[in-house]
Order: sequence, then structure tokens, then C-alpha cells
Amino acid sequence: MSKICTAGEAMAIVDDGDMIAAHNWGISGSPGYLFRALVERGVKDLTLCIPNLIPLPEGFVERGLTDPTILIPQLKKIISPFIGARGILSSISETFLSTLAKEGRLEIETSTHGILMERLYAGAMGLGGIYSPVGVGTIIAKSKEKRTIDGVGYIFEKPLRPDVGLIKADKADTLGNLVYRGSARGANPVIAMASKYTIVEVFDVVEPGELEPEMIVTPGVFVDRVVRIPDEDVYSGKRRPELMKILTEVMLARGG
Amino acid sequence: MSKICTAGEAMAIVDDGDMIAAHNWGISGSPGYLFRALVERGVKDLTLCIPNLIPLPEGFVERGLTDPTILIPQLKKIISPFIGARGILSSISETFLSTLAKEGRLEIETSTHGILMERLYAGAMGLGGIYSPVGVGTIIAKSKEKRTIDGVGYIFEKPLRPDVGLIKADKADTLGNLVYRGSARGANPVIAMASKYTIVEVFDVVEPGELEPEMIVTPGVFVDRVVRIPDEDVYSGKRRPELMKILTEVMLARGG
Amino acid sequence: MKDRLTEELLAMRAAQEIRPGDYCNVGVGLPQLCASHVPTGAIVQAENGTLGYGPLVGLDNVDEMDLDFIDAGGSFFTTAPGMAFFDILTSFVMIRSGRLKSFLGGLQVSEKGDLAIHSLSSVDKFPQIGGSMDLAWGAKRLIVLMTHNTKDGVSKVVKKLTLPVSARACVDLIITDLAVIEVTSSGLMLKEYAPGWTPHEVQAQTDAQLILANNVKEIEF
Amino acid sequence: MKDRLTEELLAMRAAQEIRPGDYCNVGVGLPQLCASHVPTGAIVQAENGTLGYGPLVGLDNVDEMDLDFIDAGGSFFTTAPGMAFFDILTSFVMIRSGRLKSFLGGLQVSEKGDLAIHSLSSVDKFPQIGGSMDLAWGAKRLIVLMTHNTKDGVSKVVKKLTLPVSARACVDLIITDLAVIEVTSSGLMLKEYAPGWTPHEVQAQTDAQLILANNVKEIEF
Repeated sequence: MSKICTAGEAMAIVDDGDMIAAHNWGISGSPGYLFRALVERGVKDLTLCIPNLIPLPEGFVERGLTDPTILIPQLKKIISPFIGARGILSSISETFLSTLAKEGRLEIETSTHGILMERLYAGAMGLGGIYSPVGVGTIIAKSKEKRTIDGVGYIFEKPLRPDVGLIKADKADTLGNLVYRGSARGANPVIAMASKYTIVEVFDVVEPGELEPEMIVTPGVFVDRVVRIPDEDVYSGKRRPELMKILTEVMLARGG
Repeated sequence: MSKICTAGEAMAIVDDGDMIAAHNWGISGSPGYLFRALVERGVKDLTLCIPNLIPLPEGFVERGLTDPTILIPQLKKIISPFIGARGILSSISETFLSTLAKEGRLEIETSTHGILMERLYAGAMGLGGIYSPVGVGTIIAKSKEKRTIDGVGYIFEKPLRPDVGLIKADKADTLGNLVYRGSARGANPVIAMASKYTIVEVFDVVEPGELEPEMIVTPGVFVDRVVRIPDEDVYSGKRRPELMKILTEVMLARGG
Repeated sequence: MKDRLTEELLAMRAAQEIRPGDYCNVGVGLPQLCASHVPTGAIVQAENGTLGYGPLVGLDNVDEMDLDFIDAGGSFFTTAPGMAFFDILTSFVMIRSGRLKSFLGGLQVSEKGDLAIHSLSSVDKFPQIGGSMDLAWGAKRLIVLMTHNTKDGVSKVVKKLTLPVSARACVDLIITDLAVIEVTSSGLMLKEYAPGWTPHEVQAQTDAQLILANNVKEIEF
Repeated sequence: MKDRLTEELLAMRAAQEIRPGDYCNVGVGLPQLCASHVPTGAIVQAENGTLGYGPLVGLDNVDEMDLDFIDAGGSFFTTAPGMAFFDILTSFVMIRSGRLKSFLGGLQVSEKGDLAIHSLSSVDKFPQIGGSMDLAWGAKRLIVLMTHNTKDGVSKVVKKLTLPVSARACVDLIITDLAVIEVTSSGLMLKEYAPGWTPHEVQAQTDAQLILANNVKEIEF
């Protein structure tokens, strides 16, 4: 009955063909530890909903950090507003993506950050669809229903209801209540609400009552499994100063 | 440029015919101080969106407290899931409402709590409409477009974009960032997001930096005017213990 | 006339449907009585924005009353470790996303699990729907608590609703002061009956046709 | 050839559009340079979830870098009194609800204020739209910053877009390294031109027809 488990145990819920949602906007707030566990789970034909699919710059992967591009071999489809990054998409991932996309084995659905968020929200709320104002007449609208309401053009967007949400928070209590830190909050709260099953990786697990009730951003009802990142892992809370040092070095090396 | 002002000054924005949104679910979190100011403003033909329109039980009004029924003479329409209360709708308000409704001078639009919330959210997000699953085949669906999507029935709900949102928070900083307390949070955050102009009443105003950035529920961008309830007013922070005493007396008198 | 379950006993039986780890919402009225019988490890939601609050304030602890700690029915609650506050939009995401067991009152339930919870007259006068239609639609499992018959003896468990529908095909389990009835794809299945009654006697009080469960038995507490 | 505005000067001119009390979003690229010229009392939003953050971390204060404090472009920011954190859903409510002045880059702007911000080729390969279409649609006022011409000298201020549209009739003001142009219902109005240039010379670099503002003048800093 406890929600606390290992990443491996939590991943047992993921099946071939599932729709997965995860956050990515830089390292912070992106569930890198769970991405590794999902690779180990070895399932295939996944659909990934993710605000960005941005590979880590040089200097990070060598140090054991991962980015969501490690999931690519397991994907059949990506729904994302942003894939790659200005100049830092590693040649390996780029070749991989292009090849898959060209061969029609990997479907890529373009979106915008706002549309992805509203589709996840619509899924959480049980809506059948929404008329969204963004992207009318653009590539986003391609083969979508159009409608004019009160003189304004809209396109029909369908809800997203991922089978499994992989999220990251700063701390959880044993009931699954979550708090985040800074811009690491990201899309994690809406992914937790929209997903049928939510797995969170956290730096720390505390007892109920240790998180101020006003500060809880994701109430435990949206969280099914809580995975504490082991202290020895590069993603752990203990090793954050080290991670910070790597970042500083990379930044200084790049000259800002 | 400061957002801090008196209730009277803030109310100058309200015009005849405006759509107003406010929270009501008991005394706590409902902007009673601003309701009085809106009465003084004297505008008419307002539409009021409110989760509940519940009059205060006997013993409160006599002590200077108000409830949203004082707005009734200024309304042409109410959009609400719940009007009245089990046995405590004062005979005055009840007569008033019935008369107005019967004479066709006051239109009442039935909704549900979930639908009201999602319509406000849709307004905030700029959507043209949503397909909502609740109320299919019921009084809620009357004269609304129906649609079956992937085998499930939905009704078309239109967004609500109130001209003015009247909300209540525990504390504001001078930038309009807000924190709430307990169940007083209510519909206040979504009303702030959905309204074109948001006025908040608060117990206290503090300097920027005094509210922990992680705890801010409504960021200041959604708040146009901040009204600190004067210490002498029955709604003030200073007089809360007194209010609590009244409540306790009423509760004990009712026998629980 | 034989005894029917008291409201308290009905609520006790209903609370047996709550398991540790469950998140549930107990509607205003009869269902609210379940709140005092929730097992340890289950968590109650108030749709006005709290999860996991403590016991309600009674006349013996009025000093613990806090103006800002009220449940959906307007009762004051005490705090509990691990409780969380949120706004009503988030609350209805919770309700709609199928993560809550819901306990609602009812005026009628049909063979297909259609629920009537609002009488036409009250709806016509002023809307008093609140969040019940959302709770009925979104529930992971919907349990309806009601008396088996109206004061005039008319069955509330019916072939077809005669009152306006609040939500179609939504009820999973009906618990009345006479019976526990499951809504199945083949119809209403009588699983338990009030102590001292027989399935036959329960059927006699019921408009809808009841199928007897294999292991039909007396309600236990 | 006459001098055009440097990127820094272009950003400085654009920042004049920000008034104390404004909430604004500065897009990745050229608009980001405005951030260092925001007047006191104006507040910058990062669409990944922060409002009112402090100056960016530079090479001289790397020790202030915090892994969890990054803006939309991935730069680290310092804290500031009154800043607020929120999730990306709330961030896009903010963006869509018309409360922000947006500064975006652009590839082309048309006479009607249509904006092209993504080239067809990059969109075809991998989507890199991000939040720009939301920012363009939802802006209280949309200011586009771009060079007046491509590297090959082709005008980016055009009669009709030749690149795929990102959002229609959304641009309010165009600020280029040659001119400040307002999108009005009667067409594009030249309000200011780069020091040393004449309106006639700006028109010669422009595909779209420019209307001269009554008080057309040199850009001042």
C-alpha cells in the first residue's frame, strides 16, 4: 500500500504501446533518473509527450547524466513543440531521429507549449476536445477541424491522457504530496494531473505533516509511486553540488 | 502605478452591464468587503458568476457581515451551480429572487461547480469553447450543442471571461502576489486568471520578498488592484477573533 | 413492520467500501456520515479544496474551530498531518480525472445505473446542483446512499427514472436502508439485505427487477 | 554603406517600449537582449515558470548559479524580491490571457501584421515552435525585433508573407536595425528611422509600402 518503491518496481506498470508524458526544459525538473529506468524496462512502441526534447550539451552525458533522447529507440511517436536545440543536438541523436522519421518508423507531431499544456489539462478534466486559438492557418492546424466562434478562428485540439506520467519533484511525503523548487516545477504538476498513473522521482521523502499544507503543489491523490533517487546516483540530492560544479565548468568553458 | 488603493477607488472600473465573478462558499474566502463597495458603486444590469450564492445564516447579517445576495438588486443575470441553502435562505432574499425570476427581470443560468471552473479556465486560456462530459441529457444540456467524440457524449460549453473579478486573499505584496489560507483559497485563483481586471481584498499587504516565491498561488500579473480591509471593518484581519467568536456562538446556539 | 437500517448503520455499511489507500469524496447529507467511519490510510477530499483533513469540530472542541478550515458542507475541520489545500479548479480536476471513490445521496437509481439526485422542482426554482454531477461523472467508483423507499413507500430503485436524470450509467453500487445492490451489465444484483429481511421481501419493496447474487447474505457490520 | 543599428542598440530602442508596471516576455535570441534594459518597476516573465526574477548570472558571478533557477532560454537567473514560481500550465494561461507585452524575433512581418517566425525547413525537420505561437496570439502588445533585411539584402517587412505564417494579424510594432514601424489598420506606418538614414532610404530597403507618420523622426536612445 506504500507508494514508496524503487524505479525498477515503479516501471513495471509501463507496457508496450503506452503513452508517456514527461517534463524537459534543461536538466532541472526533468526526470533523468526515471528515463534510465524506462530504458531498462525495455518496452517499445511508446508515444512520448514532452514540452521539449533537448539533448544535454557536451560534457554532461560523459558524466553519467541522461536526457530524454535516450528513449528514442523505444518510441513510435513524439508529441512535442520543440525537438533539438540551437546547435547542441548531438550528431548521434540527430542522425537517429532523421533516419527514423524518414523511414516512417517515428512519427513526430508538432505542437506548441501552450497547446500541449491545454491538451494535458483537457485530459485531466475529462474534456472531449477544445477549440484552441493558437496556430490557426499554420502547420499546427494541418488536418485539424476549424471553427469560427464569435468571429474568431479556432482549431479543434484533442485531450491527452497519458498512460504513465514520469515526473520529478524536490520532495515528497509518504502520501505522495509534492513540492517543487524554482523553475524545476515546469510541466510536472499538469503531467501528474493528466496521467492515469504518475511516478515521481524525488531528492527526499519526508513524513506526512513535514510539508506545509499551503505549499503542496501536487496533492498526493495524483501520485501513484514515489521513487527516492539513491544517494550514490549522479541525480541524487547528495550529489547536486557536484552537478552544479560540472555545470559551472561547462559554462566557464563555453565562455558564458 | 501602485496597485494599492481603497475599495471605492478600485470599484470605479465597474460599469453597468459588466460580468462580475466572485467566490462564495461560506464566509471564508468570499470578498464581503468588496461586495459592499460594489453596492455603493451603484452600477446595474450586472451578470454575476459565482460558485454558490448562499446567504449567511441568522445572526451574522445583524453584526455587519454581508453575503452576495446584497448584490441581487444590481443583477440582470446569475450564473451559478448553487443558489440558496438548505433552510437558511432568508425569506427576504427568497422572495426577492422568486419575484425577479418570475418577472423575467433576473435570468438564472444553471451550472455545476466543475463546469463553472472549466469555463473560467477556458476564458483565461483564450479558448473558443470546450466539449464537457458533465450534464449530458440533463437540464444543464438544455439548448446546448451536443457531440459524441470517441463514443462518449459531450456538451459544448462556452468560456467565461468576466470583466471584473472580485477576489479575497490572505496577504498580498505590493506587486499583487497573493497567498491564501486553507479552504479560503476556493475559486479565487481561477477567477483572478479568467477576469480581465482583478480586484483583491486582503487582510495584510507586505513588501515584495516577504512572501516565499514557492508559496505564491496567484502571481501579481493577474491582480490589478489590492485593497487592504481597514482595521475598523468587521472583515478586517484585526477583527477576525471577534468574527470567530460570533461563529462559535451561532454554532453553539444551533447545537452544532 | 420490520426495522430498516438507521442512517448511522447505513453509513457504517457504506464506509466498508472504503479501503486503506483510497481517496474519497463524501457528499453532503447521508454520505457525510461515512466520514466518521473512514478506515486509517484512506483520505477524504472536500471539493472546496482540501485533501486529508482531520475529524470535524464538534461542540466539545469549538476552540479548535478555524474560520478558514471548512469542508464542502460548511462544517469546520481540524488539521491532520499530510493534508493539502488547493483551489476549486484543481479540486474538480481531481474529481473529473477518475481518482476518487464518490459517495453521493440520491432520489432514484435506475437498472442502468442512471442517477437522479435533484428534483425537478428545486432545479426549476433555483439551481442547487453544486458539484454532484461532476462527482457522479468522474468517480472511479460511485456509491449511492439513500433510503430504499420514499416516505410514501415508493421505491427509489427503479426500472427507469421518473425524476430528471443527473448522470447516466454512473452508479456502481447502491446502499439503502434495506439492501446493498450492485449495478452490473446484466442488471441490478442484490448482494446483501438488511438483518431480519429476506431477498423476496426486499424485491417486494423494489420497482426494479433484482438479480440474486450467488452469495447473497445479510448485511454485516 | 550606411550603418544600421547594432543588436544592442536595437534592443535598447525596443526596451523603450517597456513601461514601469508592465509585465513582459522577451523571447529567446535578439529580444533577450532587452532584458538588461528593462526599466525599474517592469516585470519579466519566463514562460518556463518564473515572474520577476533578477539579473542573469554572468561569468563574474557563477557562484550565484542555482540549478533550479533557469529562464526559458536556459540561462541562470538570480533571485529578486517579489518573484514568483508557477507551473507551465499557469504560465501559458498568463501568456494567453492577454496580460503580457511580448517581444519576439521574426523572419518576416506582413502589412497586415502577420508574423513568420519559423522557417519551413526547420519545422519540417523537427518542430521548434516552442511557445512562440502562444506568445504571438496572446500578447497584450506584440513587438517584433529583427534585422530589416536578410543577409542577402531581401526585405523582411513584406506585403505578403512568403514563409509559413506563425500567427496572423498579431504584430503591433516592428523594430528593426533600420526603423520603427507600427502596424495600423491602414497599413505599416514608419514612425522612426535609424540615425543617418532617411524615410526614403528605409522605404527602398522595404518590400511593403510604408506610410509616413506625421511626426516621423530619427530613433533616439
